[in-house]
Amino acid sequence: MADQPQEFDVLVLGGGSAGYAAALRSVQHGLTVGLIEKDKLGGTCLHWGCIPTKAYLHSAELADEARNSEKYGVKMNFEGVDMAKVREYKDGIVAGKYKGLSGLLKMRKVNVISGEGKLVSENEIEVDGTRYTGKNIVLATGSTSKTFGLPLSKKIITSTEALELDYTPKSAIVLGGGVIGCEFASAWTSFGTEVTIIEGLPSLVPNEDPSIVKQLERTFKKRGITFNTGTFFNEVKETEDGVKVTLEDGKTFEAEICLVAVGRGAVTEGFGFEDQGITLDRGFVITDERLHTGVGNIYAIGDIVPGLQLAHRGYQQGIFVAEEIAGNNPMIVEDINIPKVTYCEPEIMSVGYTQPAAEEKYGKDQIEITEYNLAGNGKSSILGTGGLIKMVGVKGGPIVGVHGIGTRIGEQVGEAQLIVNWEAYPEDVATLLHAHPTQNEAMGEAAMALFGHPLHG
Amino acid sequence: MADQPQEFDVLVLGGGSAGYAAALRSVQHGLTVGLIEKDKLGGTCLHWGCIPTKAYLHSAELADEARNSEKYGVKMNFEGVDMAKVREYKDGIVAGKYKGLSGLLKMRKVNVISGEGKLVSENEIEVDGTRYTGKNIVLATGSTSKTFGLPLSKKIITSTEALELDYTPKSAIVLGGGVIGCEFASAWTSFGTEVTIIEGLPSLVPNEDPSIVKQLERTFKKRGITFNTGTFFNEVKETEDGVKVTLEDGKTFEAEICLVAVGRGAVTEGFGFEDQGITLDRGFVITDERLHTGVGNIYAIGDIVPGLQLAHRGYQQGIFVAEEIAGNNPMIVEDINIPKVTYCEPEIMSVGYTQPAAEEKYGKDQIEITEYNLAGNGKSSILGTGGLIKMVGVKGGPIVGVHGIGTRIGEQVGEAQLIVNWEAYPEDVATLLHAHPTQNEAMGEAAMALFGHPLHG
Amino acid sequence: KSESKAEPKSESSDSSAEGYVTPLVRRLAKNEGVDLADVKGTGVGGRIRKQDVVDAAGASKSQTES
Ligand SMILES: Cc1cc2nc3c(=O)[nH]c(=O)nc-3n(C[C@H](O)[C@H](O)[C@H](O)COP(=O)(O)OP(=O)(O)OC[C@H]3O[C@@H](n4cnc5c(N)ncnc54)[C@H](O)[C@@H]3O)c2cc1C
Ligand SMILES: Cc1cc2nc3c(=O)[nH]c(=O)nc-3n(C[C@H](O)[C@H](O)[C@H](O)COP(=O)(O)OP(=O)(O)OC[C@H]3O[C@@H](n4cnc5c(N)ncnc54)[C@H](O)[C@@H]3O)c2cc1C
Repeated sequence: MADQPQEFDVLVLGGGSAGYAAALRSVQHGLTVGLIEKDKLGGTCLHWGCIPTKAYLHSAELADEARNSEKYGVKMNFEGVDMAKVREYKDGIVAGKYKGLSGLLKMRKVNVISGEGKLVSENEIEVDGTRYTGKNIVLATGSTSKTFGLPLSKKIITSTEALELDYTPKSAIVLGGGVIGCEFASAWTSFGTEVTIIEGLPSLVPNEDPSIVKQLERTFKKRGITFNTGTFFNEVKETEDGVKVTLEDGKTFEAEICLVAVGRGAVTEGFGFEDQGITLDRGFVITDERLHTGVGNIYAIGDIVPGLQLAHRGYQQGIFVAEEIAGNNPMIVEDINIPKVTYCEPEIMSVGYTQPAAEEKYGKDQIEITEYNLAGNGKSSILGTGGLIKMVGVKGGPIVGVHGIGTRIGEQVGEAQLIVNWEAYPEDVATLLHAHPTQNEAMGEAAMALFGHPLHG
Repeated sequence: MADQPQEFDVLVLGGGSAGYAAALRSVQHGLTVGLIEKDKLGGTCLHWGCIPTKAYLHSAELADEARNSEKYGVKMNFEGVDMAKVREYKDGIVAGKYKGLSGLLKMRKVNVISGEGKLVSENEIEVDGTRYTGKNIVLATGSTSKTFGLPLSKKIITSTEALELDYTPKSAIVLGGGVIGCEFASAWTSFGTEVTIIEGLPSLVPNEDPSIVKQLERTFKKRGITFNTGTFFNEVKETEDGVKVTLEDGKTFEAEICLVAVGRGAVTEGFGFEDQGITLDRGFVITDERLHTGVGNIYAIGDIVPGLQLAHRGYQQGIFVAEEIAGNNPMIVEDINIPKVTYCEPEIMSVGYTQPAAEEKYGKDQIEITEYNLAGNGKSSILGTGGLIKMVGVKGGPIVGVHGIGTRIGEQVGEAQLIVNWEAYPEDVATLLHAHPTQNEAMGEAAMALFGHPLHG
Repeated sequence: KSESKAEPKSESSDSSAEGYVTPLVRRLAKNEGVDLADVKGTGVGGRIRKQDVVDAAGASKSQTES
């Protein structure tokens, strides 16, 4: 590392989604960039998050399809899932993307600095005894699974270990019915595991619109997924042949393994942030709405900033900060306008306000909603999926929320995102007939219904 | 039929996509409607077009996935495709939709008149000896396969017969490499048939952007689909054990069956159109840009109007005419702005100008393009698909064309449609980070690249 | 692969100090013959919204009528 430069226009701490996006956009503006990473470029998302889980969920989809293929005229003998093989497939995908990302950073001339960095002054980060200077510093140290002091073991695991299993557990308890919990519950069920979800809040995916929640719970039940909502857990411990979870009301559940998916906390301890005057709140870095920490030229992005913990929010914030540093006065995209997908079966997508949130913001009598049932959508019938598209509009005004649930429905989030972010009125969408027969048509039908003139339905 | 009314505000001839959409929207505006159908409500699309072909293509997808599932850790023995069973599944889907549509028309109080109608005056249609009057008349008699006088038989068939096969042919020649030809070629290949496509024009799907064509041809080749382009056929005849096709250059091809998919002609003969002064051109009804025939209050919609032959264009035109009759001065959606999907494997989607068309319209130096390779898209890698998203923009102006190819890429057409129809600039899309990891992300990446700042790539 | 080296375009930056209008607003303004530079935005941070353009179009119409 002798001829590695030590002074940069932008010095980024953490090479996950948020950090590398800030780095890449900064070099595009002609700035010199140092990117400090202690583990693997790509961070959580690439190695232990988005990408590996979606590989598992694709194998899960194939297993479900194999079980049901008979009625589609496709004859086969389904013999089960080989977890070690699924893992191998996942590893291959991750390795390919990792290589691509490393190559991209190199090609774009981002200076990657390996090691753990510590903020030692307003414009310096120390890595293994060397001090690197940044005219601007961007903190992007990410997040890790919360465990509330649970005794992690071979049988009580987080998502990271769950992605390394080489066998299919007979039964599993999933602690937490949020996005990550529901995705694992869904995949494992498809693989043949008997799954029970424990969620302390009153429902699964509690941040979603109530209509979506209802449909998810109904479908999960049909799939044979058990869940207990509304009571928090009290204790998790290993037994001789598995794990035992006790809830606050004394109810107990037993299974072969337990996945702890009760949220992710910021990784901000021990890196000198507070020593430099940066404000932390429960571990998260507090910034202004333009992601400035209030200290020197230090910004924070990604999962360490309170709000949605999503890779593309990390990209968004990384790019935002790079543009801000370059003096381009970028537009703020609020969390409410960021698209969200949960990749369980059935998939969930959403952007903008849920019905209750919109009612609270605009007043109950100012809101109109429509729910288009996928039973009326040809392509969904062909795929064999139910579900719905729900749109939430301000009366006489724009569509402020779009929500959907159903097999493969996640891909509709792009159109939903444009509708909400561009403040489209129902008629703006309704006048554009959508391609037949696609699932996408359901978006058009929902908009037509909200406009007052449904076509099919 | 004694108490069936015989006078209507709107009288529609033909109950396919176009006709029933006009009927449904008209009743929504409080108009009385008669809808004349000689065969089955829903027309080509529901019974012999969009819906049944997409059911076949879904079975095809399942068969492909079954063949390749091993590497995803899903163990199974693929034993082949049972065509009779596929047909049964297809029939079930069609029956369900047919029931839904019939119920909807009844519920909305559209008066359905069964029988073949003949235009006998500017405002009258005769059905089985009864004259029905419409203050406005809408012609929507649809289209049928062109056969150029080929000797149709058990072995030389059109798409309609192809959808009724109860066996998997060992080999097939598909005459015509357009949308319908490519969809059947794709499905049959997945079912195990050895397919050869004969296309007279220089390439498959000749209306698509050249980059898309190249990718499709490359992937079809990899899938083992043979094709011969650039020479028209001269003769098709049955042999003892199959069919034989001779091209204009003397080359011959043999196979078990031959699908004739060389375009669709308008169904307008013998219904009195010309007698009432309506202009036909090669069978198609000529209208002004507001779909008026120039005679009385007679409009024409759907496949009988020259241009794209698509179900949702039929809906669009049906709704347009209903709004026009209701006096609402609807907006014209030009064919170029209508989304198109070809559902073969890999799928194709497009809306707006191809690169050559844009260059011709705006000038070569006024156009900029970007091609985002799906190799960089995480979800596509997970699905195991290559492909690309191509965007065509006017320099300093809006995106005027969006094209894509890859497994499942058809569902991206909704976002593409909004981009092109709403005249979005690259930066409008580029500033909205797309959900990770979706195929939809590739749309965002393409827009970022067109804007000059790619993220991954 | 096309390396489009275009600088960030500022086509819409003349429309308001805030510099951001949605494509729908821009298209509507074009169709209604409204110059976005003359429109005062009522959205978040002075952002011009659809209703602002509709109002501006209405105002200029009633002006020419009177
Ligand atoms: C199981 C799971 C599934 C998920 N699925 C999705 C999904 O489908 N879609 C989605 O959008 N999001 C998903 N997420 C969330 C997503 O992974 C995160 O939002 C995203 O990774 C956050 O990016 P980041 O850059 O802020 O942090 P991280 O990705 O955590 O990256 C932080 C990086 O900083 C490094 N680092 C930390 N401290 C230091 C230091 N002091 N010195 C040097 N390096 C340091 C770390 O090693 C790490 O590489 C998922 C997460 C999990 C756990
Ligand atoms: C194999 C195939 C696949 C296709 N796939 C797709 C696709 O995926 N997506 C897509 O958008 N499009 C697709 N199409 C095209 C689509 O089917 C047509 O564009 C659409 O059906 C046109 O609708 P229409 O109402 O104009 O005509 P039609 O659907 O043909 O309907 C016309 C109706 O009028 C009736 N009729 C005719 N004459 C009379 C008369 N004199 N009296 C009474 N009734 C009469 C007919 O019986 C018929 O029901 C496909 C077509 C085929 C053949």
